[in-house]
Amino acid sequence: MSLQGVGVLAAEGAAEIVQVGGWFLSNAWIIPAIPAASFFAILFFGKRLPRGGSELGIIAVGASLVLALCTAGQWISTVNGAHGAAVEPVVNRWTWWVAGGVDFTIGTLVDGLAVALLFVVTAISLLVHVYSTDYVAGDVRYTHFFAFLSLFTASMLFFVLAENTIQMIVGWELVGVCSFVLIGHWWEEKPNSDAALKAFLTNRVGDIGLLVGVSVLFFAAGGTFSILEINTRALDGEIGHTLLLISALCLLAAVISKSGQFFLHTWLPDAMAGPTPVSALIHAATMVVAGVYLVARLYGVFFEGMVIAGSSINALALIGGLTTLVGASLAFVQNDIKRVLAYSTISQLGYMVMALGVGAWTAAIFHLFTHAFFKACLFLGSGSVSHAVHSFDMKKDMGGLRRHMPHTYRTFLIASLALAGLPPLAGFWSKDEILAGTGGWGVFGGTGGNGAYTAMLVMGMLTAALTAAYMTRCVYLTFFGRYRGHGHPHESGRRITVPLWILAVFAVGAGWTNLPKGFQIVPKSWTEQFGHYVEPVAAEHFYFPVIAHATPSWTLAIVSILVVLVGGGLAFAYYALVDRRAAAGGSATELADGPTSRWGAARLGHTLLVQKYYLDHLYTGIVAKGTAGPVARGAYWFNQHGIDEVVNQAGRKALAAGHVVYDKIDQKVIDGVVNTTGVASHGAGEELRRMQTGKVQQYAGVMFVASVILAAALILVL
Amino acid sequence: MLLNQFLILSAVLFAIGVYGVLARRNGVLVLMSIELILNAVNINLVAFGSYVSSISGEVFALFIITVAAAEVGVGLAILLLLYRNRQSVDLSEADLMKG
Amino acid sequence: MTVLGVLVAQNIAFGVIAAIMVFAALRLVTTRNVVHAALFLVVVLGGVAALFLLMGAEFVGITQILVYIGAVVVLFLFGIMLTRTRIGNEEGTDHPRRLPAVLAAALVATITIYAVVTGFGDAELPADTRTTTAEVADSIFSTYIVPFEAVSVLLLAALIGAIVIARRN
Amino acid sequence: MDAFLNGWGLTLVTFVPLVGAALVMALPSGRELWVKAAALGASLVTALFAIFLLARFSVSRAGELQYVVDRSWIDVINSRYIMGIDGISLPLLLLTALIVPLCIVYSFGHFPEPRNPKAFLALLLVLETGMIGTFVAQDLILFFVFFEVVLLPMYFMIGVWGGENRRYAAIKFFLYTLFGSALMLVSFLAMFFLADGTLAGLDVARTFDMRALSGGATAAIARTSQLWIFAGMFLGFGIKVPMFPFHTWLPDAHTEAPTVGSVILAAVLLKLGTYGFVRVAVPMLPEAAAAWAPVIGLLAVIGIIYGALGCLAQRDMKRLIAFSSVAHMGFVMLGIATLTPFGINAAVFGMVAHGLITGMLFFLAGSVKDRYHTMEMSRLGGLLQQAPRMGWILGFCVMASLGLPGLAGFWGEFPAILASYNPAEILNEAVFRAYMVIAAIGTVLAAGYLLWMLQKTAFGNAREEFADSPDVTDATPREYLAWAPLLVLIVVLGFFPRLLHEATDPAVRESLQVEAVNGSPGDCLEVERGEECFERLRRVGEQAGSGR
Repeated sequence: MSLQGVGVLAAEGAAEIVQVGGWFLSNAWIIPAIPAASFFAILFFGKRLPRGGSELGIIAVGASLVLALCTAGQWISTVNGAHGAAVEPVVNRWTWWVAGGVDFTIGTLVDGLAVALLFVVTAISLLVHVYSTDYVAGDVRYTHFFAFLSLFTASMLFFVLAENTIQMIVGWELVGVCSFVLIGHWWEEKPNSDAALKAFLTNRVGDIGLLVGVSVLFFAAGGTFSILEINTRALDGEIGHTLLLISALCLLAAVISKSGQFFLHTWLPDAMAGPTPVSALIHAATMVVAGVYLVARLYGVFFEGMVIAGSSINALALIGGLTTLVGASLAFVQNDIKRVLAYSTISQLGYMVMALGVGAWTAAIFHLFTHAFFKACLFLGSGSVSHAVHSFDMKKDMGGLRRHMPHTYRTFLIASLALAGLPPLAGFWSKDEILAGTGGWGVFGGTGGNGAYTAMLVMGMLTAALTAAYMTRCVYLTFFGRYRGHGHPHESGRRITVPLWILAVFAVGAGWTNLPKGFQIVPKSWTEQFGHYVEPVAAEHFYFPVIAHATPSWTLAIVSILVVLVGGGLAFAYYALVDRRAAAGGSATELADGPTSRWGAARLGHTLLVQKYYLDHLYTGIVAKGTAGPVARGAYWFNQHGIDEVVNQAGRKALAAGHVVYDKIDQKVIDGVVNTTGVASHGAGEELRRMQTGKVQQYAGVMFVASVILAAALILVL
Repeated sequence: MLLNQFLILSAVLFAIGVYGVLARRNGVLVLMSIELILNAVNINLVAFGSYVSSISGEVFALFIITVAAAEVGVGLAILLLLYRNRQSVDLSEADLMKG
Repeated sequence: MTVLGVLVAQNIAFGVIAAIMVFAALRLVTTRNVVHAALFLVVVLGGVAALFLLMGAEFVGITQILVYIGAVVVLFLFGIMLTRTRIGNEEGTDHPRRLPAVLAAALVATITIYAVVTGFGDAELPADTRTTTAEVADSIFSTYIVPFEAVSVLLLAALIGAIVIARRN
Repeated sequence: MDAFLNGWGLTLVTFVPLVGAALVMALPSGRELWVKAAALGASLVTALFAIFLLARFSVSRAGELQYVVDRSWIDVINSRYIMGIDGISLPLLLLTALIVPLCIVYSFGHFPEPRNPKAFLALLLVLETGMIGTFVAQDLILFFVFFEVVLLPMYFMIGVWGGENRRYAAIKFFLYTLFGSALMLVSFLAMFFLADGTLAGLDVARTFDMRALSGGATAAIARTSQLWIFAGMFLGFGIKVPMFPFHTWLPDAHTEAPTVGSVILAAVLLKLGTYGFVRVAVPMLPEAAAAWAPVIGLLAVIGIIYGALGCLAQRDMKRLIAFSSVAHMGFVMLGIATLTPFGINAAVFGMVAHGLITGMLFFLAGSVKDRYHTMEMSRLGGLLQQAPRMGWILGFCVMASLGLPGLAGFWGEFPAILASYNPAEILNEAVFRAYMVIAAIGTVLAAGYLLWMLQKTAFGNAREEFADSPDVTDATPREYLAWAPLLVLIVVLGFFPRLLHEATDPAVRESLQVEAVNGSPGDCLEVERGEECFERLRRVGEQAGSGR
C-alpha cells in the first residue's frame, strides 16, 4: 500500500478552517489495529496462555484506551488552539484498490465525534473485559469469547474511524458478524442460535438500505466515498434534493435495523440470549450505537435530505419518537431483567435518533455518551444479579436482593436514577438537552431549535414518565420485597463490582461534561464543554451543517423533573401497595385486582404489549417463515416442475438424440481413452448401456430435427 | 429448366422419406423410405452437376446407387435375422438396446 | 422444334414426372399393403431415372433402372416374402402416433425449400446438359479411382456381411 | 528463461497435465502410490509453470496479451494456434492451477466408490488441460475445443463416481452444456463468415483470431446478425454459468458429483461461462451486448433471488450450496451486464472469489458427508461440538460466502451492486437501478440461507445417531493441507483486493476499449445514443473495406 496523501480536503474557506496534525491524531489507525491483532493472537495462541487469552484482550483494549485518551487530549488542545474557528478533521488516506476508474481508499477520520466514541468504546470495552474474566470463567469457549470481544471492539473502532462510506460498511458488517458470534455464544441451545440468526438477518435487512444508500451517495456526490466530501457537497447544494432524500431514507433503513428502531427492533431483546457482558457491550458502546453514529457522521446528508431545519416533522424524528414510546411501553411487561433493559435501550436509542431528527446533534451524541455508561452499568449489574441467583426472571427468582448484594444494588440504583433522568445524574442533562432541542416548547418559554417539533417533545415527555415508572418496577422487583429464588445469593467478586462502581461514577458525573449554558450555578467555562469539543464549528464549504442551538429553559427542566417524579412515584405507590398486600399473603409481584384484571381495555393493552405489538409474529411467523416456507418451496416447486420439467421433457426426447452424439463420442472415447482405463470404462459403459432407450426411430427423429435446427441456424444467421 | 424445380422436388421427396422413416413400423417399409431419401439426394447431385457443368455429380450419384444397393442388402439381411428370431419385423418391438 | 419448344416440352415432361413421383412417394409411405408399397417404390425410382435422363445423365439413368428396379426392388420383394409379411392390407405397418413424424418432415421440407429458394432463386440449368458414358467412365477411372475401389470393397463386404447375417446359424 | 516462457510457457502449462494423465494411465494400476505421486507431480509442475508465468508477468502491461504464441494450425479455416494471457486470464489460470493440486491432495484419502484412483486422477488432469486451455486460447476454434474437452472428464466423473442418481445428473449436465455449445459453435462460425479481419489489421477477412475479432473485425457485421450471434453465445455461455432459467443442470450435477468434481465444477467450470462473456461475447460484439444487457441483467437478478429461494427450500446441504452458486453467479452476471469497466472488474473478482469460497464449501460438504454419510440437514447438527475446527472453518466460509467485508466474497458482491447503479451510458439507468435494489435484497436472502445451513449443521448438540460414531473426527492433516491455501487466499483477497484488480483492471479496460481501424466500439457504450455511434462505426468500416 502506498501512502497517497495526508489530511487533504480542499478548504476554500481556509481562513476560517484550522488544519491540525499531531501524532496521535494522524496515527489513529493503531487504535483499532491493536485489538484486531489481539483477536488473531488470542485465536491462535490464547489456549496456551495461563489465563486463556483474556489477559491479551485486556492489555490490547487497555492500550487502545490509553491511545484514545491521548488522541482525545491532542484533539482538545487543538480545539483550544483554534480559538473558536472551525477545525479541520484529521484525515489520513491511502489507496486501497482501484478498479474501473473508481478509487477505494482506506484511512482514518478523526474529529471530536470520533474521539468521543473512541473513548466510550474503549472504556466500556475494557470494563466489560475485566468483568467477563469473572462472569464467563470456566466457560467451554472462554478463549473464543475473548477473541471475539477483541474483534468486536476492533470492528467498532474501525467503524468509528472510518474515513469513507466503504469503510463504514466494512465496520458495520464486521460488528454485525461479531454480534452474531457472541449472541450465539452458547449455540448448543437452539433459542440462542435462533436469536443470533435473527439479529444478523434483521441487520442484513437494513444493510440493503446501507448498500443502496452508499451506492446512491457515491454517484450523487460525483464519485467519492469520502464522508467529508459527501457531507460538504450535500451541504453546498451540489447534490439534488431528491437523491439526498432517497439516500437518507435508505440509510435510515440501515439505522432502523442496526440501532433497533421501531419496527425492526425485535432482534434486540432476543439478543439477550448472549452472555450478559456481550449485551452490555452491544447496548452501550458497540453495536447499536453504530446506527446513531452513522446518522451523526453523514449528518450533512440527513440534514439536507430530511430538511431538518425549519420543519416540524421528518422521518428520522418520527421513527425516533415512536421508538422511544414503543420501547418504553414494552419494557413494562417484561419479567426478564435483561429484556427490560433491552427495551429501555431501544427507547433510549429512540431518543438519540429523535434528537438527530430534530437537529439537536450535540444532544444526541451527548446522550449516547452518558447512556453508554449507565446502561453498561445496568447490564453488568443485572449480570451480577443473575450470577447470584442463576436466573434472569425478576418475578420468580429475585426480590429483596438489596440486603444480599449491596454493591450491585447501589450501583444499579444509581444507574437507574440516571436513566430515569433525575438531576444531577448523567441522564438528566442529556435527556433535557434533547427535549429542549425539539424546539417544540413554546409553552415553556425559551428560544432556538431547528424547528417546532412539538410532537417529538410530547413523545419525549411521555417516555420520560414511562422510563421512570418501569425502572422503578425493575428495581423494586429485583431488590425490594422478599427473596423469591432458591439458595442464598451473595455479592459478586471484585472483578465484577469494581467495574460496576467505575461505571456508576460515570453515570453520575458524565452529565457534568455538558452542563447547559444557562446553568448559572457553575462558572461559565464549565458549561457545554462536551459540545465545544465534539460539535464541529460550522464554516463555509464545510462538512457540518449550520445547526441552531436551543437555549435551555428552567421551566422545561422543572416540568420534566416533575414528569419523572410522577411516573416513578406512581409505580412506587403501586408496588408499595403490592408490598402491603404481600405482607398479608398476596402475590409479591403484582396486584390481584390490578387494572388489567378490572378493565378490558387495560387487559387488551397488556396483551398487546406482552405480544410485543405482534411484530415478532409478523416477522418470524409471516415474513421469515413465509419466505423460507411457501415462497421458497413454491419457487423450488416451480423449479422442479416448471423449468426442470420442460428440461426433462425435452431431455427425454433429447436423451435419444444425445445417443447419436454419445454413440460417436462413446465409440471414440472408449476406444481412445476409457477402454484402457479398465474399471472406469467398464462402469461408464455400464452406465451408457442403460441410457439407451432402444427406439431407433426416436433417435432418427431427433437427429433429423436437430440437424434441421442447426441448418436453420446457419441459414438464418449467415 | 430451372435448377430449383429439381431441388424442390428433391426436397419434397426427402421430406416424404423422412416421414416414412419416422412413421413406419415395418422394417421393410422403413428401408424403402430410406431408398426414397437416397434418391432425393441423387436428384440433387445430378442437378447440381448439370448446373455447374461437372461430371462429378453423376459420379457421386453412381456411388450412392452402389452404396444404396449394399445398404439394402445388409438391411434386409438384418431384418431376416430379426424375423427369424422374433417372428416380426416391427421395429417398435426391437428395443433390445434399451438400457 | 425450336430451342424454346424443347424447353417447353422438357418442362411439361418434368411437371408430369414430378407429379407422378410425389403421388407415388406419398402412397409409398402411407399404404398399408407392403407389396403395393414396393410397387410404388418402383414408380418413384422410375421417375428418378426419367429425371436423370431429362437432365442428360444417360448413364446414371440407365444404371438407376438396372440397379434399382432390377435388383433392389426384387430384393425388397424377396425380403417381403421371406419375412412372410402378409401380402395385402394389414394393421401395424405404421406407428399409432404419426403427428411428430409429420411435423419433422414438414420442418425438413420447410427449411430445405427455404434454403433452396433463397439460395438459387431463378438459376437456369444450361441448355445442353448431356454427358456421355465415356466422360463418366473417364472420370471414374481417373479422378475417382480410389473411391471407386473403396466402393467395390464395400460391396464385397456388404455381400459377405449379408450372407453371414442371414445365414442360419 | 523469459524467452523460454514466452515461447513455451503457455503451451507447457496447458499440456503438462495431459502428459501427466498419459503417464498416470501408463503406470500399473496396482501401484497406487506411484499413480498418486505422478498425478500430484504433474499438477504441481503445472502450478510451478503457472507461478513462473505469474512471476514474469508484467503487471504494468496487464492490458495486453503476454506470452503470445501464434502458429499456423488449421489453415483451411484460418484457424491458428494462438495462446496468450492478459490480466483477466491470469487470475483464472492461477486459480485452476491451484485448485487441481488441492483436489488431488484432498482426494488421496477420499476416493469415492468405485475408487480406481488411476482413472480418477487421469480424468482430473485431462480436465485441467481443458480448463487451462480455455483460459489461454486466443483463437475461437482452439477455445471451443478446450471448452468442450472439459465436458467429458466431468461427465465421467459424475457418471462413474457420483451419487445415487448419477446417471440422470451426468447426462443432464452433458446434454445441456452440449446443446449450448452447439449454438455457440454456430455463432462462432457465423462470426467467421461475417466478420472482416482486415478491419483489425489482418491480411485475411475470415478469421477466428480472438484478438482481431475483439479488435474491430466484427464492425462489419450488421446489427441484426450481431444480435443473433450474441444470442447463440449467450445460450452457450449462459448455460455454463449457469444463468436462470438454464440452471437446472447445476444442482443435480453438484449433488451427484463426487466432492472433487463439485469443487472443480464450482471453482473453475462455471467460470468458463462467465469468462466467455468477458472475453468473447462482450468485447467482440459490444453493440449486441448493449442490446442484450438488460435481459442479462434481468436474468441475473432473477437468478439471485430465485437461487436464494431455491436454497431455502433445500434439505440437502450439498444441493443448497449448489443452488447458492446460481445466486452468486447472478452477481457476477449483473456486473458483466453493466458493461462498465468497474462492473466487469467486479465480475472477474466475483468469479475468483466464488471459486475460492464455494470450492471450499464443497470441500467441507464432502468432508461432512464422509463423516456422517448423509447430507440431510435435518439429521446433521453439532458439527462444532464434534469437529470444532471443521465447524469454525465452515462458519468462516459461510461468512465469506454471504459477503462479509474483509473477506473475498464482499468485493465481488458490493461492487456489482454499485456498478449497476451507474451502468454504461447506452443502457437504461432506471432499469439497472431496479436491478440494484433487487440484488441488494438478494444479499439478505443469502445471509438467510447460509446462516440457516450453518445453524442446522454446526450448531446445537451432536445428534444421538452420530454421537459415538468413530467416523466423526476433526479435520485431518490432509484436509488442512488442501484447505489452507484457499482459506488464506479468501482472507488475503478480502484485505488486498488490489492484488487482483491491478491485473484485471487494465485488461478489462483494454477489452472494452480496443482501438480498431475505424475507432473503438467500446467508446460507443459510453454514449447516450450508442446505437447511432455503432452505426457510424459500421459505415466507416464499410468504407475502409471498400477502399481496399
